[in-house]
Amino acid sequence: MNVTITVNGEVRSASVPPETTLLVLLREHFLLTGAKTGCDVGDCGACTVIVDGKAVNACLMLAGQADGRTVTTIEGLATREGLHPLQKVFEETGALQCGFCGPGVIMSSKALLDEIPNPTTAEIRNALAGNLCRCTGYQKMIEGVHEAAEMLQSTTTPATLATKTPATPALAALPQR
Amino acid sequence: MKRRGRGIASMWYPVGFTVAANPSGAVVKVNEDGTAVVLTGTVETGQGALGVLSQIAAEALGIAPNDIHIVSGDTDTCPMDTGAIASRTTYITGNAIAAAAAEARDTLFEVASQMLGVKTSQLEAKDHKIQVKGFPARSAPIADVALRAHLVNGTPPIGSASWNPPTVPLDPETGQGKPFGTYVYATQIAEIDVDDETGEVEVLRVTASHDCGTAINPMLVEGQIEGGVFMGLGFALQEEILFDKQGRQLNPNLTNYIMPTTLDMPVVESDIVDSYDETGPFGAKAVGEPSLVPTAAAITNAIYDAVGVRITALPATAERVLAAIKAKRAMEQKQIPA
Amino acid sequence: MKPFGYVAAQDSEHAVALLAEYGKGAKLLAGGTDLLADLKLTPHPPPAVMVDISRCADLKGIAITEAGLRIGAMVTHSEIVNSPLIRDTLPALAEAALSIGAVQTRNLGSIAGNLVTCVPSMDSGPTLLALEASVTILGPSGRRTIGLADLFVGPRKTSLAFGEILVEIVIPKRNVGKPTGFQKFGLRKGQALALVNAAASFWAGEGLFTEPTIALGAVAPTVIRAPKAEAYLAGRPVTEDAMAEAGRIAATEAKPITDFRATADYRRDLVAVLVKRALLAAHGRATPNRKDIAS
Amino acid sequence: MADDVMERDVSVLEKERVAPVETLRRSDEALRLPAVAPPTALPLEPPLVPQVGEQTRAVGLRAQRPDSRNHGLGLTRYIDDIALPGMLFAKIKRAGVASARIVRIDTSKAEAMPGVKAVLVGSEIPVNSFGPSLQDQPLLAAPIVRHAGDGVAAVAAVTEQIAEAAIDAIEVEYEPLPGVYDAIEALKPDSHKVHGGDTNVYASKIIKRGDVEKGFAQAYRIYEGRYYTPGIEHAPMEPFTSIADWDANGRLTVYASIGRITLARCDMSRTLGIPISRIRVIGTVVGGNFGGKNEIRHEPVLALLAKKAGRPVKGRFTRVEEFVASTIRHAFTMDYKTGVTKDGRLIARQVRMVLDGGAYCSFSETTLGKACILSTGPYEIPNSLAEGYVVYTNKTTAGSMRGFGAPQVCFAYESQMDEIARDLGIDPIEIRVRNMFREGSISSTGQVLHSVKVKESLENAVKKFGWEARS
Repeated sequence: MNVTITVNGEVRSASVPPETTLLVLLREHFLLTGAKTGCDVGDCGACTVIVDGKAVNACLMLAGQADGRTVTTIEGLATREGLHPLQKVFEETGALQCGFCGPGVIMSSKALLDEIPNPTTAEIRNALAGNLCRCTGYQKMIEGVHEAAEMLQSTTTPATLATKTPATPALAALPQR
Repeated sequence: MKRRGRGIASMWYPVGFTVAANPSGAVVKVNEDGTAVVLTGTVETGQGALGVLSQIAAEALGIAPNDIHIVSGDTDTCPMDTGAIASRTTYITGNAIAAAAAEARDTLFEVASQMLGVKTSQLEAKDHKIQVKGFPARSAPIADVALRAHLVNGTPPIGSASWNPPTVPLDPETGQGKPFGTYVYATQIAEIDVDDETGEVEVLRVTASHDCGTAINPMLVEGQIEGGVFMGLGFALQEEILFDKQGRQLNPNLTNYIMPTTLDMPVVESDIVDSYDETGPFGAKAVGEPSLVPTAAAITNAIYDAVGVRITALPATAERVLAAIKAKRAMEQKQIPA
Repeated sequence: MKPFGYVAAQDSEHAVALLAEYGKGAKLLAGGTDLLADLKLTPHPPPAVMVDISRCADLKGIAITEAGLRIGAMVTHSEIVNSPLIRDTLPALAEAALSIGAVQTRNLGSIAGNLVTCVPSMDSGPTLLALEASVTILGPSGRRTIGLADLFVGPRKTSLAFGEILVEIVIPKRNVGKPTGFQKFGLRKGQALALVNAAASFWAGEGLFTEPTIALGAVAPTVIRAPKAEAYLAGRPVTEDAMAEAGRIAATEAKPITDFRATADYRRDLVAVLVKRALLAAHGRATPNRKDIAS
Repeated sequence: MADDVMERDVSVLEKERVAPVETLRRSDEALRLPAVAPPTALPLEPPLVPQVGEQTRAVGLRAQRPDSRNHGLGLTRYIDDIALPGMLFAKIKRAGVASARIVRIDTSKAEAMPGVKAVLVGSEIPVNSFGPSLQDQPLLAAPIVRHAGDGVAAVAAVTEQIAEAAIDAIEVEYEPLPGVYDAIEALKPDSHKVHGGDTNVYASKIIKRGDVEKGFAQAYRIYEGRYYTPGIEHAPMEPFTSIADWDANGRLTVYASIGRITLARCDMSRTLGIPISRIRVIGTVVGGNFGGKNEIRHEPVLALLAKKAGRPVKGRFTRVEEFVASTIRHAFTMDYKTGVTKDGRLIARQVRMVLDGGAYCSFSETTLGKACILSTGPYEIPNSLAEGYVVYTNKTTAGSMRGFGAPQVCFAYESQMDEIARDLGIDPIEIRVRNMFREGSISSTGQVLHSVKVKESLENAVKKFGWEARS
């Protein structure tokens, strides 16, 4: 079947078998190998990409389900002007070790910061609970998301802040399980 | 109701293989511009070894870590290395690289001694210069020295070395001997809450103080400690491969093999002990494996502190902790005279 | 994955038509979080064709209707978590949704997908059951509405006939705003499967348990109610002791199994604790005027 | 299964927008070219390149890792991100039974499948055994299966999907054998012997210092306890993956996410029966190791498949294989007996430990040795005796894992230390300080210790934590 997606700002098409997942489409057909195959069943989060603004497991979405949608992968985060603050902070603080989970962690963090520009630690932990990491103990990642949030806010003028989607009520407002 | 507890555990851990030879070789080539290439047979497995090894080479050559490029993990191009195992990279590969860098530096000293008119023994490599000890103003940029070595003197500064920690085999009857070059030490303290109705243990924070000799890169040492506590926490409370009666794994997937998520990890307070081991490169030892060793005992000791039950079989799942609490209550009720 | 075909349905009617067209070889694909993972792991042959209903606009939406609070079948767990309407009227539903998987799976997985897996440990089930939700089913012969309890037949088995799809979940108007608590216990805090989950709901007019309902997950072949515990509470003064006793009674109503995750005994212990805590959580939300607002 | 896939009636599928089963016919073996180039202009400014300037020290800097920028950009090339032209995909069929004899393997259906380029069974491997100390592990079981994760046959095909279908099409007939699934059971004389012979014990260790019996006789109190720790999976986020590629001169290049390339090369040379110098191993960036990627797993199998097919072959473990067909941490059963004086000094300790080694040796000997040596804890104990045994069982092979037995014995010795402190009414900090190694202390093996910092670590931790003594 033919699938057309907007990936990292470019419209791309591919003819793939229907059972092709978004992950395989990205990695094998578009050669965007940033998203990783860690478990292939939605447990590890190494394949996390952003589809229409939402972080999803690319291994659990069929390419056909992504047809017509907008996908952002780790390769689409940095611009010609430079690194995304998450990438900047993560590299400076050693937030990634082996780095295999990194693209997924960064994309989950990006989706969080798009939705909640100034998240609490609880919100960050909640947003990254679907990204397993065996190296770091998550600590420098969590600190890094805070730091990146500050960087993003300091570079955002109040006017552009106001045009952003209103922040959803903080998840932390719900009682802890 | 939640009950708070604290527990402590200390440990020791050796660096490198048990007696068996586990050498590392290294080649350091100083480029014409005073930067350097290091060849090592070890492989980056995520711990940041190549960064640490760059810093060791840079220190020995008096240049910056970013001036070093490492070529690694190729049996055709790299000298033999036993590999990323047994927390040996910083200590053993590091020693080999420091020695290889010193050899390359000696060539630079010979060239510089002609340029500066002093004996090689009076020279040191520092701040991207070869300079006279005690008279840093009398110096030559390392780039000039290197270029001269390559193109004028015809002595490209290349050093190679290998290192294997000295050991004494263990007596087969008694096990007496010197199995390792050196050891590292650590203490961790855990603070936890135990829910005495469900048995659930929540780790609130872990303080981890580790001796790793000189911390070549404290940021990476912290990373190892934080990751070690994570793995230790999984070992203490969650992780277990389960088998059925026919020897087949029951939970061979990340859905049912439970390891900590961000929501399960406490804050880790890292501390690096002031330490210097003269047998290691610039006083460094190791931190990779040891960081997970004491965590489980610190946590189970904290469980005892909180609810008075001793968990002797890991993992201390909520079910096991609750069972122990109930057994203790039953015992106490028996002991109360009617 | 093994080869299969794929076709996207435009709306629920189209989906029913496609199911009829492709017959037994067809399978509905909702969020895919369970189905695709299963397909990758199972040795069984895949369906011949996947009928993707995740894009059907008429299966979306959360709104108050004549009948009550309507949640479209394809509403994702994240949409429930973030719905101001649900957070305001039935925060326990949002808590239950938040306890499912992780952000990535909550963004994909749908409420109906969770219900029709019919696994006993589903986290959407207990709260909806405690709130006496009904489900609307669309099939070749039209629409029908059944109580949620009647959807659940057994582990991984629903009462949906072939060719039918679940289109919406409705919480009756009388229960919109009813104080409800949800509790879940898993082997870890993130990405946890429930060892036990429980929901409890009651009005606390005049300090008495009024219309109490209790539902339990992962302790029987399907999500179940705990009628004896409910009967014990009905009309009794709202006290913590009563909640604890209801928990103990509910534990006797549970029929848990022992598996590698936990023993039946431990699950029973958890039922007692979680029911009590769910009742406490509901009580925390009970305000005397709430019922008037809802009706 | 494969028949099912191949012969499925496709008429039902040939409807609008349904493009089914084409994969099996598709066989697009050509290398795909990139469709989307990353929009990042490289290198980024400011560059992460040599900067000449003042630099007083390199050691001690919180320096940025050289790989961190590529990590953050998703540009680090892990092995699964590498594809060679014409590369095939391999799958290994796992036994699924823990103890059996293979009576018959029929690979004919798999070989006949379109897209399948090579099939391999154990009998075709020149030297079908490997291991870092004992070479007791087959690459593909033949004819005895010793644990459920043992491979029994392998396939290389043009797609992963076809390879999967092909291993399903391989028929294996097993004769069930008795099995042993518990380390303590495995010690019994009448237990099933996993590797034949008269015992399942394949390594033992004694570390002995002083005279424990004398020590116990002098003790004020003696504490005894049994401690157990389970098997643990390394669970690196990157599954074990390798690529084998021959050149026309018969030189083999293996790309592998492996931490010990030199050992890997020796093992490959031995199993393939070719000189070490004809093999090049390129260790790719390892996506998490923790001891689980210290030795070969399937590389010679990939090499032989590649040789048969005349094309490079990649093999990537599924997450399930990562659990059942890699190694795990040894489960330990430890009996600790410790004699103490009235003021809490440890004067004698006897430790007996049994390690569940699983089906093959791997790094068991090293693990056992370290565990025995370290079993005293960081404490000076004049009389100590540690004896350890590692036994075969029909379970997943236990090998090296971060800590090599140290986490297991630390759990035991520090749990018991806590018990002793509480029983004697001594503060847990104080009892440790009284017994701890100091500069020049003698270890359990008689080694004189230098740069001993355990007391400092304890003091620092206590201070940082804010531990206050309770009365």
